[in-house]
Amino acid sequence: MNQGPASQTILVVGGGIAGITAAVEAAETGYEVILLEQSPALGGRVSAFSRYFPKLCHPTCGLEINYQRIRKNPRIKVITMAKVESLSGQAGDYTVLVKTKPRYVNEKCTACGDCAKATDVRVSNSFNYGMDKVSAAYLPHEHAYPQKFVIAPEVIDTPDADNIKAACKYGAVDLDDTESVFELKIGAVIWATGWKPYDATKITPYSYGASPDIINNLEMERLAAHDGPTGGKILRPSNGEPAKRVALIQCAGSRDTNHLPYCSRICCLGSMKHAVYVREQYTDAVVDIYYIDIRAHDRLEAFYRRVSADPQVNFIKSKPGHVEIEEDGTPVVCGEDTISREVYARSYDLVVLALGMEPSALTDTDAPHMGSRDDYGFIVPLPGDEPGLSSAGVAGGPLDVSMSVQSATAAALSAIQAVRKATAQSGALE
Amino acid sequence: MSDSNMNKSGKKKFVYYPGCSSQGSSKHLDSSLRAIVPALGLEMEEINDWNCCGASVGNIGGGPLPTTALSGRNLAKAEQQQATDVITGCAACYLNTHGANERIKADITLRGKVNESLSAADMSYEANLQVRHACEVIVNEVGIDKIKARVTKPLEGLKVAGYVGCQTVRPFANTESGGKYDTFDDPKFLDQFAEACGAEAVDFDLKTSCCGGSVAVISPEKTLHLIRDILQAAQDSGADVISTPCPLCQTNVEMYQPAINKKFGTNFNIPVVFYSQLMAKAFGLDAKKDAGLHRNTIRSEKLNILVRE
Amino acid sequence: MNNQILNPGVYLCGGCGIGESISLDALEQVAGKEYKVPVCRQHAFLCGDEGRALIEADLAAGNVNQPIVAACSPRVMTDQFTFEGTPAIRANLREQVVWAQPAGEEDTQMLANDYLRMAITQAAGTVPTVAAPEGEYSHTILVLGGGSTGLNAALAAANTGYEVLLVERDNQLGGWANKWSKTLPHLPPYRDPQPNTINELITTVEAEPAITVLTGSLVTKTEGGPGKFNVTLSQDGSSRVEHVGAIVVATGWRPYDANNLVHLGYGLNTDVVTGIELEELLTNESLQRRSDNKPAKTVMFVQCAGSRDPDHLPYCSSVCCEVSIKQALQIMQTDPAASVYVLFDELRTPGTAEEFYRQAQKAGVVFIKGKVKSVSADLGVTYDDVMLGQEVTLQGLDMVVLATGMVPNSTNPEIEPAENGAEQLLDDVNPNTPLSLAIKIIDNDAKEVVPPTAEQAQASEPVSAALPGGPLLNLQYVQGPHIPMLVDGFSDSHYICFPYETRRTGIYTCGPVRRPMDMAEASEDAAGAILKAIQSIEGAARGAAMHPRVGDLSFPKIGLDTCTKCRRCTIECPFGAIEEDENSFPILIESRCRRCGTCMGACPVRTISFDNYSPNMVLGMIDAVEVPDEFDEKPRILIFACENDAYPALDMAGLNRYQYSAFIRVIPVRCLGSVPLLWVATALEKGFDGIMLMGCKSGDDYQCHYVKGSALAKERLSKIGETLKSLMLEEERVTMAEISIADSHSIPDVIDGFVETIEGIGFNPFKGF
Amino acid sequence: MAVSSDTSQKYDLGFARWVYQNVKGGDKLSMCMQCGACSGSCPIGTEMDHGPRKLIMMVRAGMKEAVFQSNTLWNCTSCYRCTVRCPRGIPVTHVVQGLAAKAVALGYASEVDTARFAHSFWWSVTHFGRTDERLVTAKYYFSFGFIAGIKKSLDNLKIALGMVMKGRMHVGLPHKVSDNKGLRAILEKATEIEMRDKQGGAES
Repeated sequence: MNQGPASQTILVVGGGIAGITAAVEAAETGYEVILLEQSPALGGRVSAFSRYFPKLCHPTCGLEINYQRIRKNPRIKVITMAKVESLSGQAGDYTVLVKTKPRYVNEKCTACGDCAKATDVRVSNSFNYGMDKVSAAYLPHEHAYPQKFVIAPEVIDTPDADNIKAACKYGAVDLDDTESVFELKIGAVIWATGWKPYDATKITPYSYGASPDIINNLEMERLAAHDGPTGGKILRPSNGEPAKRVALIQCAGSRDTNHLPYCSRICCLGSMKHAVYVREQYTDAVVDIYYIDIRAHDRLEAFYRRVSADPQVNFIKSKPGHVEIEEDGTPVVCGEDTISREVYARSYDLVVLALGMEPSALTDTDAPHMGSRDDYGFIVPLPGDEPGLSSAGVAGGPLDVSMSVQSATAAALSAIQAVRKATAQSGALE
Repeated sequence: MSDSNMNKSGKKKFVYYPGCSSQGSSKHLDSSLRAIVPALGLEMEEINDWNCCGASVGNIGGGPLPTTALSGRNLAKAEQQQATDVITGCAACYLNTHGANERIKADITLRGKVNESLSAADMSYEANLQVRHACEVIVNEVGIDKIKARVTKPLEGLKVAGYVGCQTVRPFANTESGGKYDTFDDPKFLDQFAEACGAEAVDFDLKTSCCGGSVAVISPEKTLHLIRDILQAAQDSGADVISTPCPLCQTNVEMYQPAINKKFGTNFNIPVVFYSQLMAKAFGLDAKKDAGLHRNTIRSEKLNILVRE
Repeated sequence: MNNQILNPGVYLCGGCGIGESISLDALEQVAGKEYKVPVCRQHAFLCGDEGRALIEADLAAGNVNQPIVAACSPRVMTDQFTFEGTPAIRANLREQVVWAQPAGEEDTQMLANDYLRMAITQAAGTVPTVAAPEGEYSHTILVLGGGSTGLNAALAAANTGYEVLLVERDNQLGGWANKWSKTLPHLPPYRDPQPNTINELITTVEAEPAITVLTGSLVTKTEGGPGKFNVTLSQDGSSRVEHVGAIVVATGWRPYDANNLVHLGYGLNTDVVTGIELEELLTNESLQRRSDNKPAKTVMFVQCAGSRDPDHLPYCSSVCCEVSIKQALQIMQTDPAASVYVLFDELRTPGTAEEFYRQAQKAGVVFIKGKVKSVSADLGVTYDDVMLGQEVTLQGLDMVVLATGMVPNSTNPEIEPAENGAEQLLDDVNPNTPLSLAIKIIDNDAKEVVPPTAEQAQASEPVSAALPGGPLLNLQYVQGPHIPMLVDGFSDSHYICFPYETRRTGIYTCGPVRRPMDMAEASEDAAGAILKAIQSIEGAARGAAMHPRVGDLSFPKIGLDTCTKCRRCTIECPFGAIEEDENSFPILIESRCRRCGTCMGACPVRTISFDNYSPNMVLGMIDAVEVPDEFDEKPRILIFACENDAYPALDMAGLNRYQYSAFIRVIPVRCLGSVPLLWVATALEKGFDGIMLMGCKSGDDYQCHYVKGSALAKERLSKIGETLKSLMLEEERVTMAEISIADSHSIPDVIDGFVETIEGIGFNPFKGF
Repeated sequence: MAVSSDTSQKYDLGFARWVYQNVKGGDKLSMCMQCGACSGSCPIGTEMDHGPRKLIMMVRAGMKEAVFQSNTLWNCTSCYRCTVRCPRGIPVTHVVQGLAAKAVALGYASEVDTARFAHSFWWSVTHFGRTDERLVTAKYYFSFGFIAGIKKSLDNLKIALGMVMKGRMHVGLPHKVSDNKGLRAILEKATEIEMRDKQGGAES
């Protein structure tokens, strides 16, 4: 039973494009919102994309507007490096335990960068999926919001930590920062926990990891990004040479009962976008896209037409059997071209596996109660479920960005309805 | 393994199914297995009066049910011996017997038909057995550390290319019933065996390529290139010997070397041994009686040293 | 109008390297000596508690009411430098001065000085804005279309506490959904066709007191704006006017006309049916064919019947694959012995719908990849069987089902087109010709009509093909009666990031009129549209702007005294916010306005201005820049940078410590569309050697949040040639750079490149005049 | 149900449905989405006229003759790559072998080497209960006729001798199961049951 007046506060878990949208839309409708993100900056997956299909525009463009909306809006409270530990109660009266990881940097940080100069320790750059290194005192990326530095746990309790602290003129470095757990009273929760790429090493025939020139679609985005490990050049990780013979393998994990039984929806278009990346950089490049069915919906069909009009982009209807590695490490894609019946073995400079989307919440072992989940781990509220829990974006199913924004806007409304209903009821109780 | 997989005494009892090749082309697999399994602390007795499993062409020759009945008879025999687990070292025997066993367990009508057939010899099968590959048993029941511990004569300096082949891992290695002991395309156990025996497992990426199987026996011209590639990769990886768990792989890759050299102008001379032969040797057992190393037709200095030491 | 005098106070921050790089005392000189700013303080860490306390103290004491913070970019530390709800005026000394310039240099100091001068001038030109909502605001939402999307929209609004007026053209609610025998599965396990629940939905809606249902009704006229729309409705002859706050359009779709598909046998044989027609034949008994009611035991579905076909619908209708799978499953369920084939080119069952595909395969439905060539009168289907690698003619079929696509009801084909409707659509669907409509209207005295360009003509094809009929709302907007459209005749949206950002504030479309989608997605879309409708109502009542300048209370004020009635503002406003009175003077419908300032940029006589953003304010900032005479060899280049993309890119260049010429002076603008040529001309007269407009990508894949800002700027610049000639200046002095927000790395090249060009041309002869 | 004859009418599902019900693994065939992973994974796919992927499509298309005459049936090395990689869980290896078995049973394959080998093999099993590699091979070779048999044997004489030298080719009387009678009884019973099941007329 509700104790006293219901909480009107909406908790959004996950600060990717869906979470940001849900938070902003709810706040701009007049509701208090707390936005939790487990990494040090908002933006989620899309912030690590170079460009969006089909417009080939930059995700930061839309994110910038959203960040401005957040900055302007006193109703939104953003908490980074935070995770939901547990959740109990019902609509209007949830008790949520939140755990935050130490950032070792407080609100006083001005992003001046003096701390980064104070250490030579370099740590793996998670924003670039470990393809390069950053200083142990780092800004997650140039467009990071909040624009606050982070200190890598690796250097804590080392002399470098003290140097870093000493270098900050503003008392922003807090080496005593610790994990903390606190409680929130919440009216409704929107799960926008997003996705992670399917573990490529589980698809053993595709030899991910056996050659540096076999990468995944997210790594390809970083290769194409101006602030990525290669400054935006599509180069072979093995030798830094231009990648001019490129294979893009669709359904790496998706549509496969041995891996992800569902279609991840975005991979076809994503790979066409990758084909454009390569062709923009090298006039003599040839890109082969291996696919089962091309899933380009509504206006996306036009992008498909546009890309397939390029004589140096080949669409090959074939799910490759395996990728072999030549002596010199060159990947060789082997399979059957189902239309010509040719059994091929073609070597490439670069092979990109279009990995499917797996709900992040799935493998989160200590995941709190999130409401109904389907067999794949997507959060899908069922008729009759308690109204206070909804999902936004890919947490609820494989969606592209535009659809995630739609679903997030709808989630904001259902959360608002839930707290309104709860308030009305608790009002009736008093 | 499921709890049902226990006999009255509540303990596992292993019986051994050698398979036909144990009396011919793969006597050295048989002898070495019979030596190392007890050495690793597992008792196993042979299935009484076992018969052929039907191999890969049984279906074609005799049809599905008779082939399944062949396995049915072996399993019924094993059950009569109060066994819980049937161990076999032969890939084809494992494929057929394990496959048949799982089908009989899953499909009641099939079980009925098999038992109806068995009844012709007053036999029946309750389908309480697990059929397991010797390699899976060594991985899951023994463990690599126990192998290490048992080694008395480490095979120092011996470079081994672990050639797993197909049916030892496909289609069961990565399934529940198959004991989930390794992957289909990139299994590690054979290299771990070699390393445990003190040898060096070389980087050999054709470990699950096909040697041609029975097609190699029937129409070698179609498959010799497959074996050539395997030998080439082994040679490039600097291997002294190729180690395999599979009788047909062992015979094909070994016996066809002269034919390949003739056809492709190569001069391969790479001994092909069973992992169990290497283990027997590393365990300090008899090179001939147990390891059966004298039965390998391709000889090399390294192999001879192995035999002598 | 609020004209209180402002007491500026200048606060100089020495942090983040500013103090080490430039002289704060010199800046204090500028504030104190040049501008006589009474209060000017320095602090080494202004955004810290102590620094802010400094400012708050002055505010409390009342000797300052307009703080000017010379520190970091206005894009950061916004919380720290917002006082009593009003953000301070900022001079960007960090990202765009000390982080991008060498320390201790004269040019760096000059740059900083100028930015402070510009900030002080900006403050002087800024009047605190006060919301001025007038009149009566309605909180009722009108939902147009009573199909499943509209019904869900109405319920979503009612469940959030808003009154709804649900208007349906037919005499009954439900739309196409009334015909569906079963619906697609959208809940786990996503496998089987679901019972159609449209009747339950209708009952719930009719029982909902907050919803007023009007069937057999049309909207014949729509006036006003968010919070105060006046909608004229006609119901069986009689008409009435309703006052509503926002409008949600859920007019849905109609099937592509199968009569255009004779090559697929439609019309040649009654047993060639469309998917829609099949729905009525699907019952719990086994399927019977239309011709002779004999059981249909062999049925082939032909996918993409009209869709993905340049001769018909260029786009994929998204739902047809799943619908055919549903129907195939229904046939198999009633007659497991039936032979059912689905002939497809690309089978599209995205996401969890893959389960549905597998379910159909499991049931024995045969899927054949192939391109259909023809369907003969005797039901022979000829196609390339690409998997078999041969052409196949399938004979002996009992029935052929054509999976026809979706055509959006962006217009109402049942009524007459409006006279200026076609022009508007042509203009809308072709972003490459942003001003085609404007040109026509502006040249309305000219005798001969401007012939449409090739691409206009091309773009107009699908419009006329797909969009017959009249406007849905018959908007009484100068810019035309239709809801703007994007591509393929689907309604407008800022596709990808902000799908609900439309060019008709307060009017939101959802469901298949926006994109081809199934009922489940449409009902979600309906909820989203309702949320935006609610926001627009509440925003309008507060006098606050909608996305993207959410909450902005300022709005353009039009001085009619000097207005020449050139109509540019009414035509160029991306949101049709400016109408005309009977004397064809412009009048602003405030609640439609999104505060981009495009009208300001359009006005040739600078009679349009905002309290906090005006021609005079910017002219003042231009004038505040100290332009050295040519003997100093220090050119000056003025950059107008869009605050949404180009300005952040400049900031990030600084963050990365990229160095570029110190000769530039940047003025952030709301949108390049808000830049009048007058500013450019004035800057040249003042002696600036070059002018650059930095904005986002225009054209088909435009990113402008005000739709056509950079396109308009381009258009205007193309006309500046004469102005320059009259001043005897080189055209190269004025340029435009398409800078995306991710271009921080190329900023130095763009800027230094232009500076080089200018130095090549030589100094502006007007210097010193 | 009787196997349909190869009708000129493509996609008559009679044959496909017969295969679904009567061929080992056939019940999963309808799940195939023609991705080609099977044919692309086959170690001697280049030896195959159609490969498993197209063979499955041909089954659907009712091309019975072409299916049973396809050399794909005889080139399967049973490596099971196709089976473990199939994204739709189809036991492709079993299907190919199952079709091969039917081809033999329906008399399409009397001249096919694999069929000859299979028969020699089964002969050994039924006679001794175990396979005697020497006899199987010999019988297989001689199934080509005496002269050809000699020739083929000579081709492989080196191998045979090598084996004998190393005691890996059994010489002397073949190994037998002691209860050969019982085994035969079982096999006869099984065959009888299989025939009985087909009274529904699985094969005609």
